[in-house]
Parts: sequence; structure tokens; C-alpha cells
Amino acid sequence: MGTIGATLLRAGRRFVSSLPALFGVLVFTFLLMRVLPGDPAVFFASGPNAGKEEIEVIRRQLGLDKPLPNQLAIYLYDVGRGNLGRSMMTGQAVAKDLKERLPASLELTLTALLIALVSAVPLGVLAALRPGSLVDHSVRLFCSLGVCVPTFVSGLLLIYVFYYLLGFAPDPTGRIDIFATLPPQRTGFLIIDFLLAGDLEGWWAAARQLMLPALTMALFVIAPLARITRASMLVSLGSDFVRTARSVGLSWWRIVVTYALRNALLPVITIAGIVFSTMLGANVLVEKVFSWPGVASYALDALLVSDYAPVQGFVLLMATIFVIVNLVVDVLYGIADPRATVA
Amino acid sequence: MSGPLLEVDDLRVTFSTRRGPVEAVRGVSLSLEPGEMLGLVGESGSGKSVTGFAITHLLDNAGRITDGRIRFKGQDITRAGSADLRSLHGAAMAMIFQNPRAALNPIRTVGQQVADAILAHRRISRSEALDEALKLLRAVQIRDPERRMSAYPHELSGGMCQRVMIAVAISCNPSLLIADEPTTGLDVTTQKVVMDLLAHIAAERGMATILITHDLGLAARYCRRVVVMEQGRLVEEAEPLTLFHRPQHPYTKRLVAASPTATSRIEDLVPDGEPIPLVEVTELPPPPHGTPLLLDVKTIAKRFDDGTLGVADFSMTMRGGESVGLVGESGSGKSTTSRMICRLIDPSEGEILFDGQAIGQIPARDFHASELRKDIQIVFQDPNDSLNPRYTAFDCIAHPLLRLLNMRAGDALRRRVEECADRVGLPRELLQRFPHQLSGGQKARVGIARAIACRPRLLVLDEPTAALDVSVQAVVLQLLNRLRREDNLAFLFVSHDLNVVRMMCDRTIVLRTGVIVEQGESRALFANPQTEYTRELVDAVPHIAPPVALAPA
Amino acid sequence: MSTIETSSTLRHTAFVLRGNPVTAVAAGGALLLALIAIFAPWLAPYDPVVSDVPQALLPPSAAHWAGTDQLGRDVLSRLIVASRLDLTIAVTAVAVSFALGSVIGALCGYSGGRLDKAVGRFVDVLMAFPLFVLAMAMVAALGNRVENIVIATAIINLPFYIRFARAEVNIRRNLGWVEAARACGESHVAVVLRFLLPNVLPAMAVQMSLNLGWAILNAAGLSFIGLGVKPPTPEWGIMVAEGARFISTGRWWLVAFPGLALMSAVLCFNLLGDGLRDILDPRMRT
Amino acid sequence: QSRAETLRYVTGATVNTLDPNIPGSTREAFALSMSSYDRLVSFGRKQLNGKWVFDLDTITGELAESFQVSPDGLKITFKLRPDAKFQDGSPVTAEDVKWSLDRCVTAPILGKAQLLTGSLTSADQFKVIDPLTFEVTLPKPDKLALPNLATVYPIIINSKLAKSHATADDPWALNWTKENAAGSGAYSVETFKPGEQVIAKRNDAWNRGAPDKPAAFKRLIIQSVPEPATRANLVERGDADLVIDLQASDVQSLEGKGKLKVISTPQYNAVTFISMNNTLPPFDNVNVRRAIAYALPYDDMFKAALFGRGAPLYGATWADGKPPSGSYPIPQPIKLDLDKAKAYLKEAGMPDGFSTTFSFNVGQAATAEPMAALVKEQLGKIGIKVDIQKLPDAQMSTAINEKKLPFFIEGIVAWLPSTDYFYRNFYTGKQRWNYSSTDNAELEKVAQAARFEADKAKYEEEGKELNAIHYDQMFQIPIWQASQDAVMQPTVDGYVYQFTRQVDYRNLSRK
Ligand SMILES: Nc1ncnc2c1ncn2[C@@H]1O[C@H](COP(=O)(O)OP(=O)(O)OP(=O)(O)O)[C@@H](O)[C@H]1O
Ligand SMILES: Nc1ncnc2c1ncn2[C@@H]1O[C@H](COP(=O)(O)OP(=O)(O)OP(=O)(O)O)[C@@H](O)[C@H]1O
Ligand SMILES: [Mg+2]
Ligand SMILES: [Mg+2]
Repeated sequence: MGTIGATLLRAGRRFVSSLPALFGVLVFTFLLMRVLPGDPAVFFASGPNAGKEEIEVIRRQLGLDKPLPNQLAIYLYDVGRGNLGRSMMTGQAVAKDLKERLPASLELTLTALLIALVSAVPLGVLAALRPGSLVDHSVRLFCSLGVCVPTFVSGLLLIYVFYYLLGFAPDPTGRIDIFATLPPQRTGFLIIDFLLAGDLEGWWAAARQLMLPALTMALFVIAPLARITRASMLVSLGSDFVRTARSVGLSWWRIVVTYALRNALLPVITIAGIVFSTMLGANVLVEKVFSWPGVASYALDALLVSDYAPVQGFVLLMATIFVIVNLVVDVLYGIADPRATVA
Repeated sequence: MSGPLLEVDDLRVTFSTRRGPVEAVRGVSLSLEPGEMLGLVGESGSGKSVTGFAITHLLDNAGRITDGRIRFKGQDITRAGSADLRSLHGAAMAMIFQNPRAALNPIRTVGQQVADAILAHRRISRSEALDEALKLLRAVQIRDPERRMSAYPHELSGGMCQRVMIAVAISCNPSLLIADEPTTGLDVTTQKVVMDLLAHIAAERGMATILITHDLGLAARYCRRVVVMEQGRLVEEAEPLTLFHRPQHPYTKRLVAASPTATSRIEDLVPDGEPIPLVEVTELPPPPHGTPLLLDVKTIAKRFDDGTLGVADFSMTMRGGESVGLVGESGSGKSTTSRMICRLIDPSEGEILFDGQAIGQIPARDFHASELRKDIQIVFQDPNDSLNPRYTAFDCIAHPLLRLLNMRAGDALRRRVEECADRVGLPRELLQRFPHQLSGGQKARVGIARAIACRPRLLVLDEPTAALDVSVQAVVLQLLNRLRREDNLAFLFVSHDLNVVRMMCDRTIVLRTGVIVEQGESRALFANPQTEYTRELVDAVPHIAPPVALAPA
Repeated sequence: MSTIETSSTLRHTAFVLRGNPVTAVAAGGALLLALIAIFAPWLAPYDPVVSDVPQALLPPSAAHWAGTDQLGRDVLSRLIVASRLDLTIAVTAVAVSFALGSVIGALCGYSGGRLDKAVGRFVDVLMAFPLFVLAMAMVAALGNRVENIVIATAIINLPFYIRFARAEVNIRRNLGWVEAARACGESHVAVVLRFLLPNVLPAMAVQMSLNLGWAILNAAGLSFIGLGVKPPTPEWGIMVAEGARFISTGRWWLVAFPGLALMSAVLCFNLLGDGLRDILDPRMRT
Repeated sequence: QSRAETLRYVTGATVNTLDPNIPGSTREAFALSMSSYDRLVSFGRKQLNGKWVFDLDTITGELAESFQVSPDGLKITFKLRPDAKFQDGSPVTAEDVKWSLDRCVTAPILGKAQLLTGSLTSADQFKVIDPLTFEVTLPKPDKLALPNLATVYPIIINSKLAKSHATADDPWALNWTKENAAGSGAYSVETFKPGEQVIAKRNDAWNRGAPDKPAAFKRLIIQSVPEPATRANLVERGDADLVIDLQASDVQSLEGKGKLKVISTPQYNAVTFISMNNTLPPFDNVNVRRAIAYALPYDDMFKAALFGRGAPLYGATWADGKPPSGSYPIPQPIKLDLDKAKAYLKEAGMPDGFSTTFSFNVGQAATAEPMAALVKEQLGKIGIKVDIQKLPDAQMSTAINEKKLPFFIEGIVAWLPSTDYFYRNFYTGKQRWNYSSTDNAELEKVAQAARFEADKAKYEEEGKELNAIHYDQMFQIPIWQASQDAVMQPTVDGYVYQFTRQVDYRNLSRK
């Protein structure tokens, strides 16, 4: 269809226009890392008797002995060739580390987002159907509760209750029970790989493992999603076209879902996109608490020890994902809202 | 079927609001025969829509029918349950709303929306419903209906949307159609086409129709019977001709007088209004020879950033105290032109001379500092958004005085503001109010007071009364007319209501897609249009005349 | 403004609060918090930084209503005193980003064109950053002093305010009263700062109150990874982070009470934000 | 293999390289390398206060079947085990040993600086006599030469395999060994996910364990769980077999519950200090340092930060004011005594105190933060205003290296904990580990002399002398040796406290 073509075209144009922003992120992170007072060479030259010489060796290895503009030029050149440098911390190529860890983060974030959407949208709709009622107030209260607890606290509490006390949840040590056999890697998303391999038991194990961390993250973002759903649902319920729908006697379900909700979801798509990108970067603490081998905790560790390459790589990755998510949102929006393509 | 289709008996509707209950409809009784078209007229807020919503059970949650009875086809539906309502809605009675674009679901194709309405009442498959929908689109005379089936509302013009809306409403052949201001917001020309279609369909299908409108001319043109509402009550019911020529109720009299017609004069608009010293419009003293033109616009054009050409090759002249009208359909460039002349936006080409000085070259960005800023002032279209919500009326009027005349806060300023308020007939006690605490007419007065506070020489009026009720419009027009005479103001009057322009302006310029199509002395121009376009415009204006459309065939 | 205005504002506020008990409670809570913060030193039963190691890790009792911490300090006193710092951090951080963001956003939204594009790019860069990492990096680079935590929090909030103000101004810039102001001889800059900005503030104030809670959480997150306020200064986030270490040994009071404090503050601000919308909207007035 | 044959070990840090020589290697990497590689020799073990700890003084052969030190102490000859095989099945030869040790002293890796302390500095010192005989020559007799060969770094690598992965840029195949183990150790690495986990399989051919047997567990899972509370939960619920590096409070509570085996040994080769930079005023004044030493709330810190788990190094009484022993560290005769502290301050000419900053690193926050708070509070009482600085790890090490921090918490570990080794490495030179920036000619002279002292009694005397100087000058304040708490399932047996402060998986078995 023409509209989809136009949407894609627009998305493409938008991608090109966000390239400067990506470049800005690249340079900014580079400089930011150099401003950090920690010297990675000193930190990693940690053996006893490691003296000036060792530090110099590491500094040379990291290319930190060159003047800053040269370093930047080399870095940009390397990034251009897809080389994100090496992590001192893991001793691996950053690109490899990120590639291994990204699916874990994405899987977690997407599941969390899904949980959040599945609970936030009905809650928001419920609240909007009877604004000012007890239901409405309870929804607002419940959602606000979620935002009030820092994720690391809710995470630890969930572990304490569901793993330690009740034993419902599997041990919170990463993506899969350590004794389980991994499915052949296809997508990197365990719950998909298990399905592809037809291993339902494994799938269940992976899904159980995913539950608590995803829930922890979801609790934190239900509120903004429910709030925007409620607000836009109120707007669309009060709109003229819903009145039209009522005036011709459409069924309640059709009015609420097809007419009001589908329109109300448009802003939710946008917010969900923003929420997704922020979550991906901000789930550091959840990943830490659940020993989740994701990119954010990786970057955090690197940041604390001034390991430049992983942090730079991570930020670049996040920025790229941010751009891609924006594109996806754009495309979704274009499909969901025919008016979007006109602009 | 025997007996009336709809009988409303002493209907009362109350809204519970923050400030307690508000009775919006207070005892309305009316009846409607099958196939009849009834006009329901009245000013804004008189309860027309609420009556319509009450009959169709579409009131907001806050509204309740507190008393009275509604009988439809002999059956009491006052307290109909939700199951009854579903079969009632659409199948038995349907409604058409004011803003057609907003009344259609923006993210669903129009074909589907019509089909949805059909499916709500008939057990047929979706594809059958779509076929049916196509037929309906054809019936409402949409060009190229196959293609339009998969169009979204935003891809259609306002008139087309209204046709779709009509198709939705008639999809299940209701016996009662309530059209709530179906053509407000549409162009004069489109308005006529849509109304003709509606009347035609209603007649063809034998649907009874209630036409809610505040335009007496419109009601007169299409209805056999008109009821007039004021503050929730029916005050008069009559045949249109009777109503217009021999109105009984004082309110109706005022309403009729205020409605501009092809022959009315400003002085006639407000029969019992404040007496205004009559000065003949045509007897303006001829300007002494040699005085420079007040305004000399030389072939200005405006090209927007996105490439659209808003106005092309526009030239005009004005003398001091002269009044020039600018008419044209929506989007024809009226506002763009007036803003350029006001120096709020920069023309892309051309020159503007004011009082002999070239002001076209001063960028709009810097014009606020110009000596001439206070000589050219503007009154905006929508009084609702032309006042800063955080300024009181006093602040609004004082603003140009403070900025342009460098007056200081104090007694002198207060006196000057009060004087302005007096001149526009704004009670002094309203000066401390905020815009949201003022009525539309009052807001319009504040806007005018602000514009004349600095005693400008040229006043640009961009549809100053478009958002006002006829009676308020009448007062405002009269007020403007008086001010003009008193101060020898020149007016550039933008409007799409030809009757108003004819009354207000010595000369008229007709614009279409940014180009002047015709100009000349107002009366002559309207009496004898030279171009097809102007003729269409003139013809489309509803006149009070015998209802031709429904003349027995 | 005039007295008529103030009294009507008060009346209107009272009206909204009466119709909306949740907001009223939230407003009460926020007020209480502010009072606690102001009078903290006099309210705290013990000195919040003086240790008493033999009395460490005691569960809540009559002497220590919220128990004692690892160093035997009274948890309740620390909570009370911490309110001051936390509210300061939240309020200043939000105020800074609000002040900067609204002005920049408003100017962009009004002018459009090149400035708008340039700032838009900058905002894109900021938004594309994983915000928490940005905050961490900034605090790590500048040192974990309160000012820097405030600055970092402010900067990561900035893009939202810029966007918000930009959008709000953008839809208003062609309204009649804006052009009227120009016809009254105001320059573009004056129109933005003196006319448009005050009108978008209410909508932004709502955003602001929502962000207050978020700013506290952000500081808490920074503390959790060790980049928060310096010890032994009491701060809710640090207290929760420290307390979290003791969950597994059943010393619930160390995380429960600071958590509760944090929670009620965030909750108050969030609910208040919803209510503010009603109070500040001039159209809802009569 | 069954669950019982698997050891699941959870830890806070991660194995980040399979070659412990790579700069930046973690303790976990060291621990793994102990099992994946063999060295020529290894330390024995001894019982101390009823717990098994490593024994510096007994060196036993690992790849070496036997070794001989020449009478002049300048030559050490190793006889390799004829049956020793690398994990790929090829035999271990003296060539491999030579390549590996050459690499250790030439390549830019961590081993270089370590072996230096044992007078092993050049490839010339290593000689292949025959395929199973290998000789090390020393310039001077050095007590630490042999122990050095038992430390983490001098791993014996399958040289043919490694060389096949060497490149011109990387002649020692460092990039390859980082991710691949080519040793002859008790476990071969199956999967290695840096930052997550390592799974290792028993090498059944390995027979260097106690009575000539392979290691007990068939499989090792070394998993990284950053949250200490979660680690405690895991071991308590039986999901993990062995955990170290728990929070003191968790260990205390687990010990109290009595369901698990908790083995606590003070970290005999590590010391925690309150350190002062002796070159920065006011800490360049010995009386200020003494004042601080008497103003610290030792007991409170010990209880609040460590929950009393560890060996205090304060509060001793030295009869006649002389150090009772020549070993390092020994408990110091210092305790909280504000009057004395004030007197010293006065003597230093600062009766009203001064202001300073007190730093610690984020990674140590769990213990350091309460300590810092207490230090600030106590010093405040004698007029010293302390501003606490919490620095990210890299920042802290940079600042220490640049000698910018005046007053901070730090710790040291020595793999070869002899008195002279401590004093030479941690109290001399302009290098990072000389936290106190000590520059004391007397100390340096005695320490250097002690290094090559063969006579035990004399060595003890020199040790006492060094300890006396340290106490007199109070360069920095050793406060304690924290406990190494290993919490394990009751079925797990054979835990020995190792110089790496890690678990040696080869020691462990299940009852
Ligand atoms: N939801 C509502 N709550 C409170 N009052 C209402 C509500 N809807 C309408 N009213 C009141 O009912 C009265 C009649 O309103 P109605 O919309 O019927 O006027 P109208 O004649 O249709 O005017 P217009 O020409 O402007 O459409 C008005 O005074 C209005 O304030
Ligand atoms: N800022 C702008 N950018 C691009 N196009 C514009 C802009 N402003 C107006 N236009 C276009 O210029 C044309 C003239 O607009 P203008 O507002 O002057 O019409 P108008 O005659 O005042 O219409 P109406 O009766 O609806 O007010 C329209 O086609 C409009 O779409
Ligand atoms: Mg109406
Ligand atoms: Mg216009």
C-alpha cells in the first residue's frame, strides 16, 4: 500500500536525519570518558609491584599515550570499521561482549514492557471509563506505588519473598538454570530459541527465570503507561466520533475498543517507545540484582573502573537502539494512524 | 402509521456541575410528523443541542432528564434501557453533528465506518455491509465512491466528511434524523450543497428531520416549521415566513432583526439597541485632493516555507476612513493578506506604503519598534483565543497603551482604559475579569477596545464576528461602524459572510486561492457579480424567502 | 497579581481539593514533608550522625521507633533529617532543568527554523544517551557532591522540559493573543518570555511535580551504585541502598522505613501532579 | 555427571581472562588458573587455629617430580613428572617450561613484576637440560625464588599450542591465551563467558592431587552473582555449594542458623590500613600520625564494619615497648585514647586540629562506609574536620598512584608474606603500593639486608627492627586482617585458605 511505502520513506529520512545525533553521542561519550578522573591504566596495572612501566605498557595498549585528537580520530576510524575496541575488564572485544549480552537485555526489557503494557492499558482504560470513581483512584494509587519503589529495592524484595521465603521462583542467577542445557542459538532470545528447538521444559525454565526481573522493571513503568492510557482514553471517549458511534448504536465493546481505545493507543505507542529506550539503559540496577548478563550492568562495571571502550560501545549501542526504536515507533504510528503520513 | 412520529412533552434536562445543578432545558414540548423537517433555532447556549441529545439519549453522564416525556412512534422512550437504546440508535433515530471531521473516527476508513453502523443493526456479513456502504456513499453523491471507501476522514474535505456523516446516519434508514448544525464551519458554497443533499435525502426516504441551527436564513430555506428556543424554553413556533415577517415574541423579534439579510442595514440590526447617530455610509466627505493614500499595497505575494503560495500579486489602495472588505472561501488567503498588511508577517515580494512611507521592507521582527506600529492595529477572528488568558480585560486594553504610547500605570492609564471600555460598551466592572470569565461578545469588545486604544488609523478586522451569535454580532457590527465614523478609522474588513461585508464596506475585494478575482463598490458587486465565482458566493448565501427546496413537487 | 485573583485562586484550590480527596491528601502529605524538612533538626529525637555501636541494628522499640542502623544511629532521626536534603536535591534539580528547559524550549518552539533544528539535534543527542549512565558518568567526573548530583539530575531531565515547552509553545504561537501582543508592540523575545512562557507553565508544573519524585529516585539509584551523597549525611536513597543489604538477614526496618519515606514522598508528588493539573488550568476556573 | 559431582561456586566478581598474566585479571581468574594450569611447584598447607591454610614454608612439586637447590643457593634444578600431559594429550617437556617462564619474565604481563621479587628477571636464567630436566640460575641466593614459582603467574603453558597462535605483533600469544587455556591443570575449561560464568570439566589424567588422584569434583561451575545478599540466599537454599566474599552480616546470620559449614580464617597475608600520605601536610608530621593512631575508634569500627570477623591489629601491649615478634603484620600497641591523641596534636603544633579528606573506594563501601563515618565522628572530637570522599575504583587507584590522597582506607595482599617482602614492596619507592609514600633510609636498608638474610634468628631480629621503626614512625595504621569467610554446604570438604584469597577447587571434595 502507498501509505506503508510513505511511512517507510519517512522512517528512512528520519534515520538519516538522526545520524548527526549519533555522531554527537559518539564524540560526547568519548570526551566524557576522558574527563573521568580515573586512569584505566593505573587501575588495571594492579599486580603487586606494578610500577610506572607496567602502567605505561597498558597506556600504550589502550592508545592513551597519544594526544586526544589522534585518539578520537583512531576511535572514529575504528568505529567506522565496526571495531569498538577491547574491554580491559572482560578481556574481550567490546563488540563481541555487547553482541552476547544485548539479547539478554532486550529479552528482559521487552518482556517487562509487555507485562507493563498488558497491565497498564486495561488499568488505564478501566480508570478512564469511570473517571473520579473509586476504581480510578485505586488505579492511580496502585500505579504510583510502582514508581515509588526504587527498582533495586523491589527486586531484592521480590527475590527475598519469591525465591528465598516461598521458593516459587528459580534462583536469581541469570537467564537460565545453570544446569539446563541451552538451546541452539538462533535469535539469542532464550524463550524464542527454546520454542524453535521445541523444548518446552527449557522454555518454561527460561520463562520462570525471566519473570521476577521483568516484573521488577514492569512495576516501574506501569505508571507512566497507565497514566497516558487513561488520559488519552478520556480524550477519545469524550470525542465527537465516539458520540457518533454511540448515536448509530454500535455495541459497547466496539465503541470502547475499536473506536475509543484504538485512537487512545496512539500516544501510548509514542510513550512506550520512550519508555523502552530509557528502560534499556536504566535497567542497570535490575540486571545487577538479578545477575542478569545484560549490557547495562556491563557498562556500569566498566564505568566504575573507567574501562573506556565498553562504556563508549554501550552508549553508542543505546543511542543506535534509541534511533531504531524511534523508527519503529514511527512506522507503527504510521500504520496505526493514517494521518501521520500526511505530515 | 398514524399520529406524530415524535412527541416531546415538557422535557427538562439538568446537568450537575461544580456549581450545582444547571437546568439546560426547561420544559420543551414539540411534535414531529413523519417526513417533516423541523427547524430548531436559537442563540448559542439556548439548549438546542441538549434537546437533541436528550431525544436521542446521548446526553453526557452529567446530564439527566428530570422531567417530561418523549414518545417515539407512540412508545415512551423517556427511560429506555440500554438494550432498547441500541435498537433505537441508528435504526430508528440518528444524529448528524456539527464538525463532521471530528465526528468521524480518524483512523478508520470511511467505508468501514459506514459498514460498522450497518452491522450494528443487521445480521449480514462484513463484505455485504461494505457493499451496502458503497451504495450509501453513492446515495450521498460522493464522487468516485469506490476509491473513497478506503479513504480516511482527513483525506476528505469538510463537505465530503459531512456527506459521509450523513451516510452513516441514514445507513439503517432511521425514521428520525437530528441534524445539529450540520453546516456550521463549512463554506457558504459547500453549505448550500450539503443542505440541498440532506433535504433531498430526507424527502426521498421520508425521514423526519430536526434541523438545529442558529442561522435563521438556513432554517427558513429548508423547513416548513421553525421553533425558536431561548434559555431552555420554546418561545415561538411558526412557519418561517410568518416568523420573519411577523415575529411575536420579543426574543424572536430581536433574533430576526439581528440576522443580516441581503437588504438589511447596520442600523436595522438592533431594533431596540442604543441609538446611534445615523451617518450615511455613502456620504463620506471626499478626501481633499493631494493627500496621500493611507495604504498602498503594491503586488505583494506570500510564499510560505513549505512552498505554498498563500497570496500572489495582491494590490490594493485605501484612503483614510475608507472601509474595504475582503471576501473569499476558506483558505483563499484572506488572513495571510491581512497579516502582511498588519506587518505581523513579511511579504515575500512587493511593497506596502502606509501614509506614503514604505513599511514593507521593515522586517516584521522589528516592526514592533516602528513609529507606525500604533497606527495599524488588528482585531482577531476568534475572541476566545485573542485574549491572553492570564491578563484581565484591563490589562489587555492597557497593554498597547503601555507599550506603544509609553504610558505609566496610574490614574491617567486607568482613565484612558475606562474611556476605551466605555466606547466599546464594555461595562467598567468587567475590567477586572479574566477572559474565561467573559462571554464571547464581551471578549470581542475587549479585543476591539485593545485595538482602538492607541487611536490607530487603519484597523484590520479578521472575521471579527465569525464566532459570535447573530445578536451579538449585530451589536458588535454596529459598534464598529460607530467607531469608524467617530475616529475616521479605515477598515480592512475580512469576512466570509457576504451580507456583513456588504453592510460594512464601501468597496469589496474577492479573493480566490490567493488571487484577486473581482473588486469594486460593494453594493454593485453583490447586486451584479461579474465573475462566476462571485456569483456562486452570492447565491449560496441563505436568504429569507419561501422554502423553495421543499416546495410541493 | 490583584487580590481578587489571589482569593479566587485560593477558593478555586479549595474547591478542587474538596472534589478530589486524593489530591487533598497528597497536598497534605507534601505540606507535612515540607514542614518536617524545615523543622527537621528540632523534630529528630537523636543526633542523626552520632554513632552508638553497642546499640547497633536494634529492631524498632520505644526508644528507637524505627530501630537503629549498623552504627547504632537512630533510623527515625536520620529519616527526618534526610528529608531536608532529599527535598532540596529534588526541588533544585527539577527547578534548574525546568528553568533552563522551559526557556530554551519556548524560544525554539516559537522561532522554529534553524535555532529549533540545532537545539533539536542537541536534545536528540541527550535523549539518545542512556540517561542513568549519563548521570553516573557526570557524577563520577565531577565528584559526588550534592551540587553535582543536582546538576546531573537536572541535565538528564532537561530534554523532557525542552520538548514539552517547545510543543506547548508551538501550538500556541499562532493564537490571536500572541499576535495581538506583537501588534501591541512587543518584540519576539518579549512575547516568548513574558507571554507564552507564563501560559505554558501550568502544564509544565504538572510535569515538574511528577519529576520531583523521580529526581529522588534517581539520587537513590546513584547512591545504590556508590555515587550518591557523601556519608554520613543521611539521605533516603542511601539509607534504602544500605538497608537493602540487610534484607537477607531479616533486618527489615533498615529498608522498610526509608523505603516508606521515599515512597510517600514520591507518591505525594505524583498524586499532587495530577491534582495540580486541575488547580492550575485557568479554563477550569469560574 | 550428577549434581553431587558438580561444584557450584558463586562469586561476586567474574573470571575475566583464562590467562592470569593479563593485566586486569581478577582474583577469580587467578583461582581458576590454579586449576586449569599447573606450575612447577606449589605451596603446602598447614593447620592454624584448627583451620587449614596455605603454607609458605613447604613447597612441593607440582609439575616437578622433585627439585633441588644447590648448596650455594644459586641453582635450582627441577625434574619433571614423566607422566605429566597437557590437556590436549601432549607431554609436558622442559621446553614448555622454558617457554612459559621466558614469557613470564619478558612479555609485558603481570608475572614480570612478581617474579622480580624472587630475582627472576631474565630468560637467560632458565635452561633446558634435557626433556625432563630444567634449571634455574639465580644471581644471588634468594629465599623467594622458589615460592615465586608457586604463585599464580608462572603457569606452564603448552608452548607448541600457544606458539601456533602467536603472531608477529603478539609473539607470546597473549590474545589467544586470554580466551583459551592450554595447560595441564586439574580442570579444563568447557565454557567461558566473561562476566557470567565458567564451566570446567575435570581432567581425569591429572594426578597431582592428594594421594596421586585427580580432583574430586567432575565439574566446576563458577558463576558470577554480583549481589552479595543473593549469594547468601543461594547457599542457604542449597543452590550453591560454596560462597566466599559475603557480607559480614550475612555470614554472621548464616553461622547463627547453624545449617551450613562456615569456615572463617583471617586473611593472614592481607592487611587493612588507615593510610596517611607521609609527604602531604599535615601527615608529614609524625606526631599528627601518632595522634590519629590514638584517636581512631578501633573497636567500634571492627564491630560495625566487620561484625567482629577478623583479626584485630590494634590494642596489643608490647612488653617494654618493643615489638614482640619480627613477623609482619603484628598487632600494634595502639588504642582509642583521646587524651594521648590530643597531646600528640599539641606536640605537632596543631592543638586545634585541622581539616582533611578521608577517602575510600566504592567497591569497599560496605565496610569502608561505616568506618569512615566513625572516623569522621571520632576525629571531630579532637578538632580534626574530616570530609568523606567516596571514589569509584579507578579514580581511587589513580589518585593513590598520583599520591594525591592524604588520608584513606586501603588494603594490601602479599602472596609471599614474609616481613621483608611486605616492607620492601609496601613501604619503599615512588610506586602505587607505597600508600604512605614512606621514604625512610633506615627502613630501606634493614629491609634490603633482610631480603638475603639466610640466618633465621638474624632475620627475626631485623624484622623486629623494622616493626619498631614502623611503630615509631606510624607511617600508616594497620587495623586488622579481615576474615575470609567461606560458607559451604555441610557436605563440602577440604576447604583451604589460599594465598590468592580464593578457593583452590582442587582441594575440595564432597563427603
Ligand atoms: N455537559 C454539560 N454540563 C453542564 N452544562 C452543560 C453541559 N452541556 C450543555 N450544558 C449547558 O446547557 C446549556 C445548553 O447547551 P447547548 O449545547 O444545548 O446549547 P446550544 O443551543 O446547542 O448552543 P450552540 O449553538 O452553542 O451549540 C448551556 O448553558 C450549557 O452550558
Ligand atoms: N504558515 C503557513 N505555512 C504554510 N501554508 C500556510 C501558512 N499559513 C497559511 N497557509 C496557507 O495559505 C493559504 C491561505 O491561508 P489563509 O489563512 O490566509 O486563508 P483564509 O482565507 O484566511 O482562510 P479562512 O477563511 O479559513 O480563515 C491556505 O492554503 C493555507 O493553507
Ligand atoms: Mg449546540
Ligand atoms: Mg483566516
